[in-house]
Amino acid sequence: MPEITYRDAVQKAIADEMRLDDSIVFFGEDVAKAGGVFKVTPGIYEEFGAERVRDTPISEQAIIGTALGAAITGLRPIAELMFADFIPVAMDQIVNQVAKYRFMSGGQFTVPLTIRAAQGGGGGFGTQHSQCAESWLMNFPGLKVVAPATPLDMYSLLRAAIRDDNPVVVLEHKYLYTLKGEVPADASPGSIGEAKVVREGADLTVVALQLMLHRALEVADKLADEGINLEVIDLRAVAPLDSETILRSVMKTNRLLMVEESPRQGGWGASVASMIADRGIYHLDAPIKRVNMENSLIAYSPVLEDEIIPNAGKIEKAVRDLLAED
Amino acid sequence: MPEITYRDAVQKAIADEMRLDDSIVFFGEDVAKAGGVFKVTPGIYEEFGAERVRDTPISEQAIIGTALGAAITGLRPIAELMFADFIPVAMDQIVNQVAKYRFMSGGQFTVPLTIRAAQGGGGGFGTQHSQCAESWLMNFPGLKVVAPATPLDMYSLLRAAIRDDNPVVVLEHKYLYTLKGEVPADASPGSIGEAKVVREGADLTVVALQLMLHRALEVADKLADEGINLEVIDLRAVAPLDSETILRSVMKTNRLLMVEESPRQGGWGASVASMIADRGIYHLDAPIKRVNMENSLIAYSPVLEDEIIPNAGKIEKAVRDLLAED
Amino acid sequence: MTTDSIARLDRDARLKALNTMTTIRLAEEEIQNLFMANLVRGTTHLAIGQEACSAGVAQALRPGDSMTCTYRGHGHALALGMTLRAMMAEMMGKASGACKGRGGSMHMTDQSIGLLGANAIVGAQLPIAMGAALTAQIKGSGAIAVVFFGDGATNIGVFHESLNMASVWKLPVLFICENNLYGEYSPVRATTPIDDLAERAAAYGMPGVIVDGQDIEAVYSATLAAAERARAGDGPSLLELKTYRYRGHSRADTGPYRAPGELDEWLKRDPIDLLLGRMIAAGEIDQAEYDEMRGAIEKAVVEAIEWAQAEPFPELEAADDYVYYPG
Amino acid sequence: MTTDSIARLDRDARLKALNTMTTIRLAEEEIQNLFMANLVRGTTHLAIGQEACSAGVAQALRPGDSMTCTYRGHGHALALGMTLRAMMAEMMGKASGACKGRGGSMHMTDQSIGLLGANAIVGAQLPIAMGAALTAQIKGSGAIAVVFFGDGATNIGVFHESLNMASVWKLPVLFICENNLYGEYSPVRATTPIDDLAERAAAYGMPGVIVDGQDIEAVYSATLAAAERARAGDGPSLLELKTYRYRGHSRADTGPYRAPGELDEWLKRDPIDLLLGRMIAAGEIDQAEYDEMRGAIEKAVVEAIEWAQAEPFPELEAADDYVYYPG
Ligand SMILES: Cc1ncc(C[n+]2csc(CCOP(=O)(O)OP(=O)(O)O)c2C)c(N)n1
Ligand SMILES: Cc1ncc(C[n+]2csc(CCOP(=O)(O)OP(=O)(O)O)c2C)c(N)n1
Ligand SMILES: [Mg+2]
Ligand SMILES: [Mg+2]
Repeated sequence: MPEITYRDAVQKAIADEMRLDDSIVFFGEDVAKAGGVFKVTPGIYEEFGAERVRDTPISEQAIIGTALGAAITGLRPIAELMFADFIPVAMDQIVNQVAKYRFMSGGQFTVPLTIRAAQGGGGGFGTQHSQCAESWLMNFPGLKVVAPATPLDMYSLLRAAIRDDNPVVVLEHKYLYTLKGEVPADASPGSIGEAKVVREGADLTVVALQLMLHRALEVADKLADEGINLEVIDLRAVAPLDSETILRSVMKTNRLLMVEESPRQGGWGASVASMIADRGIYHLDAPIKRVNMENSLIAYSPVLEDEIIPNAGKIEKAVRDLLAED
Repeated sequence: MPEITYRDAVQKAIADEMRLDDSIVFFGEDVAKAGGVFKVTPGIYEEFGAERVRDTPISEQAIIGTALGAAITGLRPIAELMFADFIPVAMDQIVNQVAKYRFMSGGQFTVPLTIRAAQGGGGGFGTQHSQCAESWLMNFPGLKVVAPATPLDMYSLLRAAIRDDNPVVVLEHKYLYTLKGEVPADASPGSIGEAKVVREGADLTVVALQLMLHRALEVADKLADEGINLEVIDLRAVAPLDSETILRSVMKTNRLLMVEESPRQGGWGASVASMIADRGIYHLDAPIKRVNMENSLIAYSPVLEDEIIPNAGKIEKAVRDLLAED
Repeated sequence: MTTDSIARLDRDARLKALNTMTTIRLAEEEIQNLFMANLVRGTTHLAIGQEACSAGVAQALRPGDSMTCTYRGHGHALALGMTLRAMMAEMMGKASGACKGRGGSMHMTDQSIGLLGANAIVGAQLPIAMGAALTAQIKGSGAIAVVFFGDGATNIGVFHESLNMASVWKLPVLFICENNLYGEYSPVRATTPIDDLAERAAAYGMPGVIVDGQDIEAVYSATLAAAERARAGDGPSLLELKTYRYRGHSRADTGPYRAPGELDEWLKRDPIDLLLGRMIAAGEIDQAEYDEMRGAIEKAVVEAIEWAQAEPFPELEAADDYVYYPG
Repeated sequence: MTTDSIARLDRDARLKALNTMTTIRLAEEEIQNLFMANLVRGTTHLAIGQEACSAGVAQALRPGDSMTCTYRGHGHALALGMTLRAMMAEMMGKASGACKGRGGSMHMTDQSIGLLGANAIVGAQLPIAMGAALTAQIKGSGAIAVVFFGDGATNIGVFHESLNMASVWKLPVLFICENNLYGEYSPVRATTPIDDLAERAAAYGMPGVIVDGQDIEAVYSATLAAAERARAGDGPSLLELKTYRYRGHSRADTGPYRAPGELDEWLKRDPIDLLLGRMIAAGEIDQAEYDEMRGAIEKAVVEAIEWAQAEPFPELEAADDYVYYPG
């Protein structure tokens, strides 16, 4: 089975879908001729041409609005916003227009629109180029929000997003672009809104996504040597939120920890915690804990950045604390 | 003691502070000559003049950015964004600039900036003029977010916001503007980030704010006749979030219900639930419940709007369900 | 644009124009009554006085073209062909409304006639129209998109991004500014440092055309010319229609900010009177015939309102329908 | 602006200009080395080739004036007077950096010299400078604010809102566009449908001035004239400085999108060479004297880097300092 990078999985998903469906168009800043600032989309412009693949001016609102208008009139656009930090620049278009368009029209339109952006800290990009967006974007019904952690999920969920008749924001974690993994040649589009148990275990459920998922798995590996068995769930999407998979796991492990690359206030882990505190409370043997950025912002300085974004050490400590509860 | 409306409380807070501090300036669309589209700020322009009180073009980004630049150079601006639904139009300025400015500069600047906006549904304004903003705004450390429910709180918290050396978003609920209440002539600025137990009771804690607070109180009144005693907490601010007051109450009542004029996913109630599921779980005798808009959007049709926004009937049912748990 | 270059309409087309403008006028007067009587919750924004703008542009369009507009959109919807019933039912939040009651006065939308939506966020509808134009361009359909917005909207960021990107991509879209001299309660000169908003077109390398927005034939001609240009692949234009709204900004506004005498001046150039006078002078219609037309329209408006009043509200169980496409 | 209207600087001022430009050039070369050697994490954006812009504008300012700029802001910071040590320590995320390590290469900020911040969101710094201008206007301080941005930034919404509102309010602010022909990898002509960005000033009723951005005396003169206008209460101006960046957009970009020969053409009009040549011709300096100046600067740069390398990182316990003002 071929191993490809998470970066190439994005490229392949777009190219594969564009080959199958002429109505797909792709645009954003420097995505065409230059192949993207993260070099994620090389070859797309060359293969599909200047009509369907376009560079835009630096105009995030026009990019999203135009994509929306195209989506409701017969095209299936993929719009790139480069860094997820630029989502706020187009926020009205995303949350007041894209998310609400089908609803406001009483179902006259579908909005088959994919919005891509790269997110995440850890690279010394500073406060305005490092944040994750899923926690705030989940506040807007009408949007689906996907955050894949592996090349295979990136490939299959991006394909699913492109095919979805709802607007889907696909968040790519910058520091996973070089991650390699198997993507079978016949991998089919995934199902948006399904979390996945990526490691089974009986002692405690850890829910995470993207970079934090990999850090959680690292901790799970380490603790397994001591006979501590973590069940690790890759949330994969925050909207829709897959309550059932998490609930089922908590019913088994009776302990829940979230690991988030987000501030504590409003983070997606709060919504998961709230759901379990409602539907799963009688299954809990311990408090629901969350490891996150507290209410800090991401600093430029490498030592501060590494301190602010949850690392394996902090995750391990939280796990041990939680297992010590009774 | 004089009774004034919630609307007049806003006006009075601004005027009283502007009289005390020459560095306060106030601007926004139609706030000066016309006294605001909600007629909240009449007389301010007349009293303080065209230098300090200004109408702006329809340019939300420029409004907030200019206010930020003024705040870091010695003024103390109050910027109005009219409907909270327009906050996303200026979202980059609010979340990437205003919220981060002090941090990015390593503390060189303080940002004594107040952003006002009117929010809330129930008036037939449709999907793009009815939403509440506190749940998404709490995702951005650096901001304080206040949502007062009474004339007195509006007065004292708005004064506190204006005096605060941090950026504070003050959300005014449109359907409380005509609410009357006592505001003593010597009412002093409030303390941002303190929730308030507005009704004591032993059976169940209800946390709410703004319009939902009043609906919760209505239910509390009704149930009191049956000997059911709700403890009702007015959250008042979502950032900072006052964990201690809620925790103390839950330790007494052992039951927690949130009433939110927000979608379920990401709503502020999730952050409160998460906090209690962490720090207060051993005090709970029942699941943590939330009454909210589920994951719906606000429709124009009056019957749908009234169905989507939590009403007394739904709150009462949730209370009874929760009290039936054991 | 000089008067000479205005293409005069033939009698049938003029009758159609007159009918459309009168329909808009009478429908909006009734709508205002509904709101003032609190028979409808919420707010409404009337374009009474501006009828030549929506009617003139719509008359220059072809089937397959599309349109976005603002919360002040009843006229645009009716001009494009929305039925009075679909509109009135929507206004009342009924299940049989154009948007099944989800939209309301500010969000008139009708896919079947190419009305892609009225928007309540100033400026947000501009790039949405561009998307329709992009679809037309890519599919080579020959269709165009038009987008209406006000003078106040020319100061918001998305206006700028839209005109620039539309020009770079040579999209077949017409940017139609109805300069009615006020954005809410602010006169355009207090918020905008130039006299003619059409001047802004130069910043985007596109034609900017000043048009008499009270003369439906002027609006029609200018639109037709710009549409031809767009259909030929030569890109977008900005049209500034000089016009005036007789009523307040929204439901409750009485217009205290108006310059004294200003309204009266504009009333002298009422778009309906202007066309009617021209037609009477040309012997194309007489007053009695017009009164008859008007009477029939008034009847249709009242009938639509009564019908809508009797229609059912949406089912409560359907409250979250259309948030997501279920497929 | 014609060559005649360029105010020539006297020898001292020219020496200062030469020193500033050389400092920027050498500091940025060392910064690039640090990043390429992975001694510093993250990315950096160099303005090598554009030194006359930042240095020329800064030299025309007065104490009390303020400035905002972009992620490509080392030159602006140094020109305004940030010390090499404060900058290098910030670049390395050290506690003694200008922003105590919170900002980094893209966020050079120094309140003490009026540098209100470099911004990593395209266009966001425009209204922030306007706020400083508003403060000056209200306090009657006579100060102005300047804001730098690139050609690409003239297509983003906030650019438009800013120029319009600044003009309406007659704010003492100078909008300074460094047109270096590219926004990232996109040539300006691919994203902007007009030739001279200064033309956009007309849409806001303000002067738009085209300036030779390689000639520091031209930049200085144009800035001074616009500043005088602003200080007199006559409002903002837009200056378009025609310039070029020799290096890639950011750390890793090698510039494959450049037109062939383009870089060579621009190298012939290097801003440092241009001024140096003029001074040598005027007998104001000789090559040996300049080499000495350059040597001293190089030494200071290296010293600052070494000093910064030895400085401590911020304390971990202070990770959330400065999120809120604690008072
Ligand atoms: C982004 C945004 N800001 C503010 C408003 C409030 N608002 C509604 S209409 C309006 C005035 C618009 O004026 P103009 O563009 O001239 O259109 P007109 O109403 O005159 O047709 C304003 C400020 C809004 N709806 N959206
Ligand atoms: C809102 C926003 N969109 C996109 C980017 C990514 N980006 C960073 S620099 C840049 C190009 C800016 O070009 P220009 O304004 O010409 O400035 P230059 O880099 O040439 O100095 C882009 C697109 C950003 N930082 N912010
Ligand atoms: Mg107007
Ligand atoms: Mg550039």
